[in-house]
Amino acid sequence: MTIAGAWICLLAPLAGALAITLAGRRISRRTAGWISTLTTFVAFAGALVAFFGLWAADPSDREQVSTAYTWLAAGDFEVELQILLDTLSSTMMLIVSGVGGLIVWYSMGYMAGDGEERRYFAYMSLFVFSMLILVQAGNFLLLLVGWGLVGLASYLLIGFWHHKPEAVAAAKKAFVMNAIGDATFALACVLLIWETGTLELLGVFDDVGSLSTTTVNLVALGLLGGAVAKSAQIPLHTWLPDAMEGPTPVSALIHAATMVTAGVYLLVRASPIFEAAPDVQHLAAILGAITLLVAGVVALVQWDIKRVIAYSTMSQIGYMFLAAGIGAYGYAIFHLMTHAFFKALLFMTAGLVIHHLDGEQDIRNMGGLKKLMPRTHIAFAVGALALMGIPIFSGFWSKDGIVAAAFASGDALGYTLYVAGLVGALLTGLYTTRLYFAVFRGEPSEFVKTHAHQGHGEGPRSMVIPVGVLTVLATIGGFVAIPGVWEPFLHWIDETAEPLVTATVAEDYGTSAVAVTLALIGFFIARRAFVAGRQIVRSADAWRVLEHKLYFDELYDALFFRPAVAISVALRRNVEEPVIERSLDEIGSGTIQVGGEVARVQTGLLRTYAIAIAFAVCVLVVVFVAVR
Amino acid sequence: MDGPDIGWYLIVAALMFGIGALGVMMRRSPLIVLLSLEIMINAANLTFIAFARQQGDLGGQIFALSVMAVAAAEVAIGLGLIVAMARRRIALDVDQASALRG
Amino acid sequence: MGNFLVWVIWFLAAGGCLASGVAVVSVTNPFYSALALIGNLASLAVLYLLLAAEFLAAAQVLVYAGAVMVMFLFVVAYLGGRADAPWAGGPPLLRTAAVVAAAALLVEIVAVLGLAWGDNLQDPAEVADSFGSPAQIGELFLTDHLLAFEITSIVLLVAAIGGVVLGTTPEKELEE
Amino acid sequence: MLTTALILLPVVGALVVAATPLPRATTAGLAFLVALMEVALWIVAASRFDFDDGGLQLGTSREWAESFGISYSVGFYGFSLWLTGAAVIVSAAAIGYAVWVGRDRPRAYHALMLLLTGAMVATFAAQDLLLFYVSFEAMLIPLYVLVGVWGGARRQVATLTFVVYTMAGSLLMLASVVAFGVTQGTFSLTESGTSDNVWIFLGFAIAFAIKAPLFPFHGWLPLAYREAPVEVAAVLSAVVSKTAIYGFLRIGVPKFPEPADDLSGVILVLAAAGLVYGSLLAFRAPDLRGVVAYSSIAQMGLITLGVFAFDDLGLDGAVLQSVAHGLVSASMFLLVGMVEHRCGTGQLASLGGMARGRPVLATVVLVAGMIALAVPGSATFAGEFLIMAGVYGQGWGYSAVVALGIVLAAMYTLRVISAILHVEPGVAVRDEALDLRTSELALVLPMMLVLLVLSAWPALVSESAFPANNATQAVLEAFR
Amino acid sequence: MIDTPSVDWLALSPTVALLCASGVALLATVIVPAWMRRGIAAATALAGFVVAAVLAGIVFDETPTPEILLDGSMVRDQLAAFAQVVLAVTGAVVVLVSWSEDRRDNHGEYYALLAAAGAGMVFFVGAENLMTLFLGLEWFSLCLYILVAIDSERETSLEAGLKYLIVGGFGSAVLLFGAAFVYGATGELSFAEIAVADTTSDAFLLTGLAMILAGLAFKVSAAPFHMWTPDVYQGAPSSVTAFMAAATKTAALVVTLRVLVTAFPDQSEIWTIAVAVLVCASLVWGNLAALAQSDVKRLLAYSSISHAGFMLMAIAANSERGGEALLYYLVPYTAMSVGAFAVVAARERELGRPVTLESLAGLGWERPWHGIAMWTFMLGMAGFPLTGGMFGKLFVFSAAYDSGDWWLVLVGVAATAVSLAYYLNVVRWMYMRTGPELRLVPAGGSPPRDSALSVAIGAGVLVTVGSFFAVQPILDVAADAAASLPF
Repeated sequence: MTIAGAWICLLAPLAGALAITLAGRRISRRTAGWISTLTTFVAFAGALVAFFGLWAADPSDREQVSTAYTWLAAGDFEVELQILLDTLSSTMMLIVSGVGGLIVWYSMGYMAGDGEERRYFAYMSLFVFSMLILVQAGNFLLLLVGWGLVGLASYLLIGFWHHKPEAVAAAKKAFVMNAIGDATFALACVLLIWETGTLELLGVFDDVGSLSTTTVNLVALGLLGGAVAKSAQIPLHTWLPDAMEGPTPVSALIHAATMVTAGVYLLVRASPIFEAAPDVQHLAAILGAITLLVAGVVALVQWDIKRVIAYSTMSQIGYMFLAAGIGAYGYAIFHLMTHAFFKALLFMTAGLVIHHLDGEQDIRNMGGLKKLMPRTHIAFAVGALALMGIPIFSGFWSKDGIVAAAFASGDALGYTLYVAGLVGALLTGLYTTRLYFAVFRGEPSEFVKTHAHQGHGEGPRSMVIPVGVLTVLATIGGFVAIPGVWEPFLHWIDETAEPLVTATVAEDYGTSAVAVTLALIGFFIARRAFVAGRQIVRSADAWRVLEHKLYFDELYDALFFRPAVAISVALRRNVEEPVIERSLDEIGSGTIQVGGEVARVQTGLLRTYAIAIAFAVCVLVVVFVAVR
Repeated sequence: MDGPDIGWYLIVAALMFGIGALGVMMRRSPLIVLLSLEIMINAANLTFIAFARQQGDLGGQIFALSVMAVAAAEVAIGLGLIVAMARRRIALDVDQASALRG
Repeated sequence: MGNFLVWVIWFLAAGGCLASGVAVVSVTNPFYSALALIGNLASLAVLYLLLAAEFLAAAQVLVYAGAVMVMFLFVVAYLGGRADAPWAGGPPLLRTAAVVAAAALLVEIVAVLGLAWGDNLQDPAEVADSFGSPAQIGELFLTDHLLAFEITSIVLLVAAIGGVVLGTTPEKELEE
Repeated sequence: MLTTALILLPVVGALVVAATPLPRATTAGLAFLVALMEVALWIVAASRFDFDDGGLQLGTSREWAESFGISYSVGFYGFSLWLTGAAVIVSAAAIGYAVWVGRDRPRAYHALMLLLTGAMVATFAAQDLLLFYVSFEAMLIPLYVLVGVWGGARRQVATLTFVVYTMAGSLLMLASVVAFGVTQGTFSLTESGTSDNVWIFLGFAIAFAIKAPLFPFHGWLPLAYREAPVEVAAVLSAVVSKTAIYGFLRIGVPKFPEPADDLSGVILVLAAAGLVYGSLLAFRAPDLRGVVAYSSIAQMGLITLGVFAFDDLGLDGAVLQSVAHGLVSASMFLLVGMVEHRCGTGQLASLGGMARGRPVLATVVLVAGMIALAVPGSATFAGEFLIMAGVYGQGWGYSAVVALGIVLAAMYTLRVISAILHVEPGVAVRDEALDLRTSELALVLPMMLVLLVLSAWPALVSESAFPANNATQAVLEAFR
Repeated sequence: MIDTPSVDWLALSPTVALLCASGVALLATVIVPAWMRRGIAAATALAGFVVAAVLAGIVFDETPTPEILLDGSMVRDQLAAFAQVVLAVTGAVVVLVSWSEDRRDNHGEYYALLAAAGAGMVFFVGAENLMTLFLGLEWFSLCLYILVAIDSERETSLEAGLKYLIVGGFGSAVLLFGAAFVYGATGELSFAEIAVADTTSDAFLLTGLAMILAGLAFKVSAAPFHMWTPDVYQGAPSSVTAFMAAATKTAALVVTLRVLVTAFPDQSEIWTIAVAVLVCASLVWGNLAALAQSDVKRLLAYSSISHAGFMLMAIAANSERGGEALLYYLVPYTAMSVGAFAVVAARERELGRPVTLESLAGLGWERPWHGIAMWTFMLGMAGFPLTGGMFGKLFVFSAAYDSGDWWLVLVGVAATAVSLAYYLNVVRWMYMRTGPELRLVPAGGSPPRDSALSVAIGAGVLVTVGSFFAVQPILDVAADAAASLPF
């Protein structure tokens, strides 16, 4: 029953995707949306079944593996289509299918009238399916399959509006950067095959102890590469902001709630490997810390509403990486969950705004929407508060736990990370407040006055209800882990990934006090700046640097893309054409030329022929007599 | 045996062969080329006969006799060709018979 | 003494042979060339005699110098002046090459002769008087070399057909 | 007998098609029917094949030139049966495409296509060295004319270069065949032993390297793939190139274990270089066919890496990848043909925006493209992963190159997908360029479906490719 | 009283049959009214060749071991019989090719000479001493001189005849001189006895051998003794060219093999090298020069030079396997070359002018049967599979490799690669020209129906392809034939 729930959870979205694809134009666009939504909720139901089945099970029986068939085999090596159901994956299944279902539902309203909704919903279902493979996979290769398929779905959805060059470019960029991650992931798998002979998660974890340090480090690095690419962490982070070219629900689902957090899931899932390679694990934490700061700073200067949220996402995932890197797995997943709630909420409310404003995304053209869209305003505010980590909202519980854990780990690295986390809290306060004020407060801009839809409310029911649900979740989602009082969520996750550090209750609340203070400071600074009508970043130079996202794109362009093009062109000009192709021509025409010369010896003069024979006879005689 | 060694005969034959060959290779008139061929064949005949004497075997002489007939036949055909060419007003110059080449 | 006489005859015959050979090759007019060849063939007949090939010597004079060369002379006469061609001409390279080739051939054969001289060229086999007589030749032609004999006749027949085919003027052309 | 029937059916079909004066449409239909019957026959053969065993089956052997040790012996191993399957499916699709396009002089055209099919099947079935050579060469005869008569503007140069170049390789192989056969006293692959002569091995290796083609022996390829009729290019890259892999698997490695091992370093380096080189050139190729052509070089390099990994993973992966790449590259070429047919050009600069209003085309191109770039979960990914894992044993660097290849493949494939489908319509894309019709879809869809089935279950091929599912042992010992 | 030797008439019967045919054909020119001359002469010649083939087959069957006849004048063995069958069949096919050849008159003489030439070759391959060798050689050569020049209204025909005659005479003289030296060194004319005789002088023997080899190489048209070949092949009437390319080469190669193996076994170390040198020269020269040709007959002439190289490779192997390979090679080779020249002849008659590559344009599409046949022949010559040409090359290479001449195999491979360029070029011209180039320029209307020629071409295709599938029977026969030589 439990396992059947998991399988239903996995397969329902696939069935949805196939049904929509095969039905084609025979079903209406709305029907396609319903199919997608319902199958996702079926998946959620399956996930619930699995979750409660697991809940009810004996704690020793909370690691269930189910195998369908052998997917790939060669010699002794076999990879099976198998799922691993444990506390971690069941949690992820709930998040993915639950939040996914809400967002797909929301999409029905958001995408209405687009004209290609069938394609959209097929992609969405495909994505949910892929994401579920990823979280349920019982072995690394299947995990990699899910890993790649979510990348594919992400590519498809980012480039959904394929007539927009920016969208297509962003989609390609996302795919290629993810392919780099896939490649390192795959290399890690190769190493595992050679060193442990298996790719099954549990089998590998059993064997980790017997591996050499180098091997473990390399494997961990490979996995980290995949995680970094998927979760848009520095240095493979540049695709995420561009990915905002996709429809907003996509941003909510893929680039906030689920896919981009897959890296965190991987870090926690493969924690035995990372624990055996502490340096790499710390590297993950450091990368997370750097990302959370950089993204936070860059978010300060963005004008696009979605991009601000996107940078905020990077930043929040940085927290999760930090948590996973220091071994606070429970908090990493906890923050993953709350972040899924409030970030999805933020994106969806942003979507409502965009929808309301005819697709406008520039916050300079917004303002004063509080009056026009009061319910949206409340939802956004809840999301923002959760993001800033203001008490009782979900983000407060999860984020502060991470920072406290960093403090609790107690060494220099820990303290550094602790400081970074706190600075991040300040930054979060700053950019969130900036965004909130720019969009909802102040006077409506000219644009809003001319474009805002009057009279049809804030959005269709299919959009409003999911937002409402998420608003509730973003508010109360954190109560599943109140330090020192009631921490069932953390214990649940701990069963799969035993944490390396645990903050004391004092550390927890102490950190919270500091963090909340910092967030509030950020809030007030930003508010003052807004009221004064100026930006938070006042230096023009700094502004420019940040606007260019610290020149990462330019750097990569110069380091990788342009050299690749140059090498390709150079190879064609200097090797392929002149050497490989022309050498053939040369040999050919050269031979024919020699043939002409030879034929010219055939003068047609009879005497030549006789002379030739005479000479040949002479040579033959000499050969015979002299060589004798 | 009276007179010079067989070797001297052979030298004469060799010289004739060389002279004949030179004629074939040098002359442009087909008639003279034919004549030169005859000299070459006769050189071979002389060799045969000399060796027949040397070996005391008549086979060489028989061979030489057959060769005479063959040489006559060759001359007949050659002359026929030359006559045919002349009748078609083709220049009797082997250097000009070079339409076929390359 | 007889020995000396043989030497003299040999020298005369050999000299005549080579001289007429050179003449055949070098003379401009094919008519003289053909005449020179008759001389050549006749001197060869003398050499044949010295080599105990009496029948062959006779045949050489009768068949070759007689019949064949007469045919030759007829043709030369028939073609008249048109048969003339200059001695030299053509690419000079060709001329040089021809001389070199002929010389090389000659040198090689003479060298080979020199190599073989010591072996046994000095003591030819003892032969009976009947060696090379028409009777012996005839017998061999009818026994051991019967086939060669028959084939020789066929070759001559073929030559006859050839003469007919090549020599006859087609009817169409006669009408023209 | 079944194997012989599989070889003879298309040949007889070719003769019938060539000799019967039927109307155009009927001729083409007849040829397509024969091709479909061939597929059906292959399915029968596959159903009779014991995949758990995987050893030589469905074999027939007849004396041919027994005093020279030459016989007509055919039969299938698991991997050759799979390669044959890809061959017959691709052939049927190619012939179907030709029917759809309506090639001129259909009798000659279809007869040659069927002849080509027969030769390809014979190559994969050959268990006699000479028979292998014969069918290996026999493929060239129809190809020469197919490219030379029905090809593009520079077809004559293309076809001559192609045939002379590949023949030069094959003739070296002939020398090696002679040397091997004479020293062994038999040409039978099942009876002959092994040889440690490097030179003989080189003859084979160069022939296969040209046929595959491996870098830097690919000089004939760009022109041939560009100038050939598109379905012929499909067959070339999908099937004909795989005969080289069959050659390596059946002859190159098993019969020359020591030389193959000694030279594996060189071959691996060339294969790896080809993988990168082909990918890079594909990345900037200006036209559709160029991309597919150079990506073929890359893929063949990859497959060769798998073969010379000399372990289960690599060998099974090479077979799986051969089958998958065969199907996907044939699909790609046919799609290229359909696009070119609509737009009159394959220049990427003049294309674009075809996704709008052409959902079927867009979907099919996208699916084919995604499989081509080996998106995880696809059959090509499974093959690539196996090869990557297998070749690790020969050096971690090769695996890294394969990983690099994954990234590069993503780059060039996405580029071409976008160039066809996305952004604003290009100058050559007019409104009259319609979506794929059912008949066209019917040509590509079967291959796509097979690919999807293989994606869902790649073990089907990789597990049954070699006897007892032990590729290393099979190739290195049992085949000797 | 002279004891006339007993004559083995069966051994001579193929020769005699052809001679009779020749005589009857000749008589026909005199007796029969003009309008039926051609038919009767051709029928007679055809009958002669067919009967000769049958008789030779009988001889083959009834001669398990070689027999030397007429005091060493000739030999009756399976090698000769095999070659005789090939020659006679070739001749019969050539008769079919000649049937509708445009000739003013001389039909009777033409067929008479053809039969006589055939008789000469059939005799030649059984020659067992130097005298019969020379006489046989001259016999068919003289016939061919005339045949080449028989179209005397064409200047090129006369030119070819003159060239062939003079260069051929030069070659014969060299051969003769060589024969004299061999005779001088051994005192023997018969091959078998030359082999066992006490040689008085190695220098003489080797010089003689070199010159005999040169003379035979001339007939084989192996480079550098090949220079007459292109000119003569081009100038001669196409049917005669076909005959020369196939039959002369067959006869000369078989005899070369026989002479070298039976008469000079002790010198094999040297002559194998010399032959190998000829092989290389032929392969290089023939193939390279062929690349530059536009006249198809000339192209085929160069190709025949390169084939001479391949076949000599089998001789250079100096082994029974080599002999077998040579004899096998001859079968598809004769078929291919007769067939190819037949197609050229057909085209020539259709267009009324010499056939260049340009004038082949469109042949493949307009005359599908000729196109496919020519295609088969070209591929066969290039050694593609599905033709006996491939097995020919394979066996020759095997023989060479077996004898340790692996480098000859490589030369052969390179030569084949080069040869592809011009063989495929022919196919290219037939099938692949664009629009206007493909349009035929016929002399007018549809081509003359010529069923005899079609049958000839069909026979060529049949043998070319048939020798691929039926290798073993031919190989068995060839092995038997090769076994008659004392390797």
